[in-house]
Amino acid sequence: MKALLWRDLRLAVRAGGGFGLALAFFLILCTLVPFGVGPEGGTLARIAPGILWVGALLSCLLSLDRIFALDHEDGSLDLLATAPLPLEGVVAIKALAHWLVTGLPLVIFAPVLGLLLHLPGPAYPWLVLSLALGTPALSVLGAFGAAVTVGLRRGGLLLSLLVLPLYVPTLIFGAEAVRRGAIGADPGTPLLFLAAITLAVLALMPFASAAALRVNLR
Amino acid sequence: MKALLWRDLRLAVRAGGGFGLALAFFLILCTLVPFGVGPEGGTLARIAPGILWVGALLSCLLSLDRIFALDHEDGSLDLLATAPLPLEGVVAIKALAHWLVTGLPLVIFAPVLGLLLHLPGPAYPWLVLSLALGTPALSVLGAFGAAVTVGLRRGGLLLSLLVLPLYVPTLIFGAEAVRRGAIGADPGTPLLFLAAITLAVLALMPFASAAALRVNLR
Amino acid sequence: MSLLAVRDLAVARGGLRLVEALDFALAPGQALVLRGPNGLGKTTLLRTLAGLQRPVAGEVICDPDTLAYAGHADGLKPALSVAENLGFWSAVFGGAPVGPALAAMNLTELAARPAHMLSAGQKRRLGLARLAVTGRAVWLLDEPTVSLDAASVGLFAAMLRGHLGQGGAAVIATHIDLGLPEARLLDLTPYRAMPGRQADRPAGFNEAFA
Amino acid sequence: MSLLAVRDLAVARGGLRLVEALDFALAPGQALVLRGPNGLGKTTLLRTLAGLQRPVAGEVICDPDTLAYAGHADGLKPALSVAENLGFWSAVFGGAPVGPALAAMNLTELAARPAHMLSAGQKRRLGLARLAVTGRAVWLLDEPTVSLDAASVGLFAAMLRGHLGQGGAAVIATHIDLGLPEARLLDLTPYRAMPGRQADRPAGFNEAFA
Amino acid sequence: MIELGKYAGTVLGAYGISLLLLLGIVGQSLRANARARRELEEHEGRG
Amino acid sequence: MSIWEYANPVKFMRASGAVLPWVAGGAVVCCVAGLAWGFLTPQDYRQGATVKIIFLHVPAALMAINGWLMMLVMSLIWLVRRHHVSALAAKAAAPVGAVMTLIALITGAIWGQPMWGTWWEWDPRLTSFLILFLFYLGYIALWAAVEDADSAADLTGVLCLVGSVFALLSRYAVNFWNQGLHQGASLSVAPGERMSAVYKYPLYLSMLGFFLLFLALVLLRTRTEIRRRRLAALLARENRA
Ligand code: HEM
Ligand SMILES: Nc1ncnc2c1ncn2[C@@H]1O[C@H](COP(=O)(O)OP(=O)(O)OP(=O)(O)O)[C@@H](O)[C@H]1O
Ligand SMILES: Nc1ncnc2c1ncn2[C@@H]1O[C@H](COP(=O)(O)OP(=O)(O)OP(=O)(O)O)[C@@H](O)[C@H]1O
Ligand SMILES: [Mg+2]
Ligand SMILES: [Mg+2]
Repeated sequence: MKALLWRDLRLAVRAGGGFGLALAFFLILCTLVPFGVGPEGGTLARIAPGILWVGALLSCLLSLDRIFALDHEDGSLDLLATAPLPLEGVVAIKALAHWLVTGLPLVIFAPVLGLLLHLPGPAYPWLVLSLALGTPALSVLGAFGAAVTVGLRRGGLLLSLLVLPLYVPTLIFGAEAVRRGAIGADPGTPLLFLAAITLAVLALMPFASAAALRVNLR
Repeated sequence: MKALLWRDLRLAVRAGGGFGLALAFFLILCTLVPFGVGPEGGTLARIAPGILWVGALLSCLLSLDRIFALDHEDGSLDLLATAPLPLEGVVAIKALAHWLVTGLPLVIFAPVLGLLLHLPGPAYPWLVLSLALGTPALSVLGAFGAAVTVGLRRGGLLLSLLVLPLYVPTLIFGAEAVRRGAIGADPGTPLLFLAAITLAVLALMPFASAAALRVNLR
Repeated sequence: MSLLAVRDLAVARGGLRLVEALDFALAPGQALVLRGPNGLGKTTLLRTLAGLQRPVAGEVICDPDTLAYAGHADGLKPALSVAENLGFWSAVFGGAPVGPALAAMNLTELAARPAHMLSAGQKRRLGLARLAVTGRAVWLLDEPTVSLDAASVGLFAAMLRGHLGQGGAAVIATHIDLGLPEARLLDLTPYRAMPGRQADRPAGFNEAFA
Repeated sequence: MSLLAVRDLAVARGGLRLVEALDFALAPGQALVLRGPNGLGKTTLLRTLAGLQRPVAGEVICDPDTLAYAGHADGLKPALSVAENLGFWSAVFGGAPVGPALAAMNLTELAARPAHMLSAGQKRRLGLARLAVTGRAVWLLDEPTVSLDAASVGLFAAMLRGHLGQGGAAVIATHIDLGLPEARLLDLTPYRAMPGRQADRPAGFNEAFA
Repeated sequence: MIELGKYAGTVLGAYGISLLLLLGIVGQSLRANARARRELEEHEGRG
Repeated sequence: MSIWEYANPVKFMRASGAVLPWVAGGAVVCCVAGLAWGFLTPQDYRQGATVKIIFLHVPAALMAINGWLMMLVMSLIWLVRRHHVSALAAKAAAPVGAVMTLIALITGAIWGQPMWGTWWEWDPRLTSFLILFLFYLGYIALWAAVEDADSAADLTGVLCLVGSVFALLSRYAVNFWNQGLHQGASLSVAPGERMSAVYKYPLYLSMLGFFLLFLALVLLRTRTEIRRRRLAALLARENRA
């Protein structure tokens, strides 16, 4: 298991710097939005929590298909499935690696992008906290989508279609927490829901993902 | 050339209905933004032009890596490069197929999504017109990015990084045209710029893309 | 005691049976070479033995923790070096040292080279070296000598012979001669499934509706 | 007149020359079989001949519109049927009929099956059938018989012989015997590049800085 | 004629689009079924 | 001699063939009667003629939800009992459910224009319907994308299970996010603001009509799927032989 985590992280760092790319996408997205929406600070500040969360979600989404696709293509997945690791463990480890490579950097650098979008001051701690609580769920749900679509050519867009609806509750509670933080209200309730969703997802989804993987390996 | 166009369209239709997927992604994106930003109609109407354009751009982006990646993996690209077609023609045809599959449906259905985002009434014709003028440029520029990153594993995110900056001018003029349309101002100038960019890109980019492809095939 | 036994096995692909009524047992030290024309179902049979898909009928009697499968694809990461690739599989399978495996397939000199810089045959050699670090007793090999030159085929035969000598076993699907006269040959052609014969439980949609 | 000639050719991969000082010419009706251990540079040489990469030194004399290349990958679309796959390449190369090509590789019965449902050997046969619809005179083949059973190797040899008989030519990299006694053998081992020898123009960064 | 008042367009539009959609799915289902049946019968008649 | 003679698909074809004309006939009668009756109801004093939309909107909304429930049940039967017809029934129900969802959305949108002064409002009920529509789309797309029928049935089954949980979850999340304008359940048995009988009985009738229509369409489409599968199976077997 540790070997798998190490390998995945090493691959992410080595093969074209997967580490920075999700972050870079996030950055670009947050710079594109003002181009599209127009530069008025008031509007931007109002929509900043939402844009930051949608951005985090999209940059997570873009790297999802790599979770299993590469391993499927080069045959590693067949070999892992016959290795002495439970497939559920493999799925969980790969989701963890995905989170470490995409989710964690987002959590760390989101405040900087909040500045770009004029996010109001009181919202920053809640932005970080909500992302920290929510992004693991994004990775785990994404791993499920990736497991379902592995082996399908042009899985990329199908994957988004399958996964994005699953992201809705996380997005709502996450963005709501930041929004409440921004206007000084109490973000406790949405954060609590967010944490509950993440925990449930972490506990249950690896089994669904492993089942889907088994079907696709057959 | 016609055979290539036909094959690409057929593959798009057959392999999991690529036809509808970009559209579905666009739809999902436009529903996610309110979840993030909050449901107030006024805010939404203000940012609708920008969101619609950014959404079109992203759903175009997500299918880019398929332009050449699949053909590269299965060796078709090697064979096409030695076939009696100029590589520039291959690139142009593939960009055209991409536009037909992703850009065109977006142009047609954008007004419906405008409704969801409370886009003001006078903006609709300009939305359609600006997308019709702008999305071909997105496909052609995207084909360039895809040509540069073909053969790189985890090219997906790198591709976004390369292509999104190239999309900025198109995005700015496109969104500006719609924004002006929405407030009843004259969207002529941005539309003119948009058309000029698209024409220039259509004329020149296939050569750059073909050059990049040649390097990657080596 | 046999390491791997198969009783009245039938395997299917795309919902249709390919090979049926297979019976064989493999004792330590034995190798079984599967033969048969293209598309008969050799790959499918090996994947079923490896537990990647379920048999349609009959059973595979063996401990899944004694199996090592090597298919058409080698499971190599282009960005990792030869030694890193092998080291990963060794760690997954319990930490056998990689040095002897590299030496056995004549890869020691290439140890530091990233896998994407290998030629077709070098990749294959690396894929085969992986078997040696799994420490598994039963090797399931699908056309292992594709792209190998004569010298490498010899290396592989030597490695296989060593494995058999230590009480291992192997099932090998191949079209060419491996230079292993002691291996048992099993031509699958007589076991090709008859479309007429019906089973109690359909193998999939195709059988349920035909 | 020769269809393909090579003068003092040197080819490089990853910035290092692999094979150099090659000289040969291929007249209509001739086949050249390239031999050499794994990693020597056969694939690289074939890709250079096909025009996919440039030679480091020397030249390849031939009309690029007479070449057809078939590499390790077959260029098949999994979602298209066998006939559609072949029909596409036929349309690209000028519209030769696909029927005879299918028949030549014994694929007529599989014509309607999607390519993703083919076994390894069936895919390869389809990849080889593509050569027949290109209408090109010089075939550059990289290990064409991988995964083929004995009968299919025979089919391929027959097709190749027909092609040579019509004034075609072929360069084939392979490790196994094709059953083509009339083909000329060229062992590349003596042409392996010497690391010491310097050229006027470096092959790439690696040579420029070594 | 029934009185729809100023909402005639709204009501008729709603009914129109809905019926169109319903007829669409019904027609598509019938056509697909007829086609599947025809192809199957053709095939079974042949073999 | 084939399994076709005695196994489930045959029984299903026979039974559904016998039932289908009656269900379809009932569906046509009830739909036409319910909608016509509804169309002829008097105007509401507040909503004017727009009340007439309710006879489309509510039945469609109900069937949209019930359609997904049916898919869920069918998927469970497939996953647990490997009953091939139920997997195909789930597949057959999805497009019908999606169309029902679309009708509910469109009639709602048209209704919203006079009532709320906007085509679309991010009201929780509306929003969760939109999400349901997305789930339908994903499900249909997955069936279309996977070529091997057995894998497709398994994968869509798993997706349906997971999707159901998340559709429910989204419903609550959306409620939390925005308190909306939409009507509560006025048909419920709760006393107080009950719908007057003028509207109630035609509504019941068209609800029955939509239910029968849904049933007839699902039966018909399941029969289509069975025929398609049989043809594919016969072709595959010939190819192999
Ligand atoms: C796109 C927009 C809309 C959607 C998706 C939608 C969705 C729904 C759903 C799902 C139901 C069934 C609820 C249930 O039975 O529990 C329903 C019922 C209803 N809707 Fe809508 N609705 C929309 C717009 C509207 C509008 C604009 C109005 C009118 C102002 C409206 C009025 C009603 C009424 C009166 C009911 C019946 C409530 C009941 O008796 O249960 N809806 N709608
Ligand atoms: N991308 C690359 N960068 C650097 N070196 C490479 C790269 N790809 C291959 N090589 C090296 O180039 C050499 C020649 O490779 P090539 O594929 O031409 O060999 P080959 O003769 O076809 O061998 P085989 O019989 O195994 O297919 C090998 O030693 C290989 O390690
Ligand atoms: N996804 C699939 N769906 C349906 N049929 C398939 C699928 N994949 C392969 N087949 C068919 O199953 C049969 C067995 O394939 P398999 O790969 O097991 O053959 P094989 O004996 O390994 O052949 P080869 O020697 O060519 O590798 C072939 O006839 C093939 O056409
Ligand atoms: Mg095989
Ligand atoms: Mg080679």
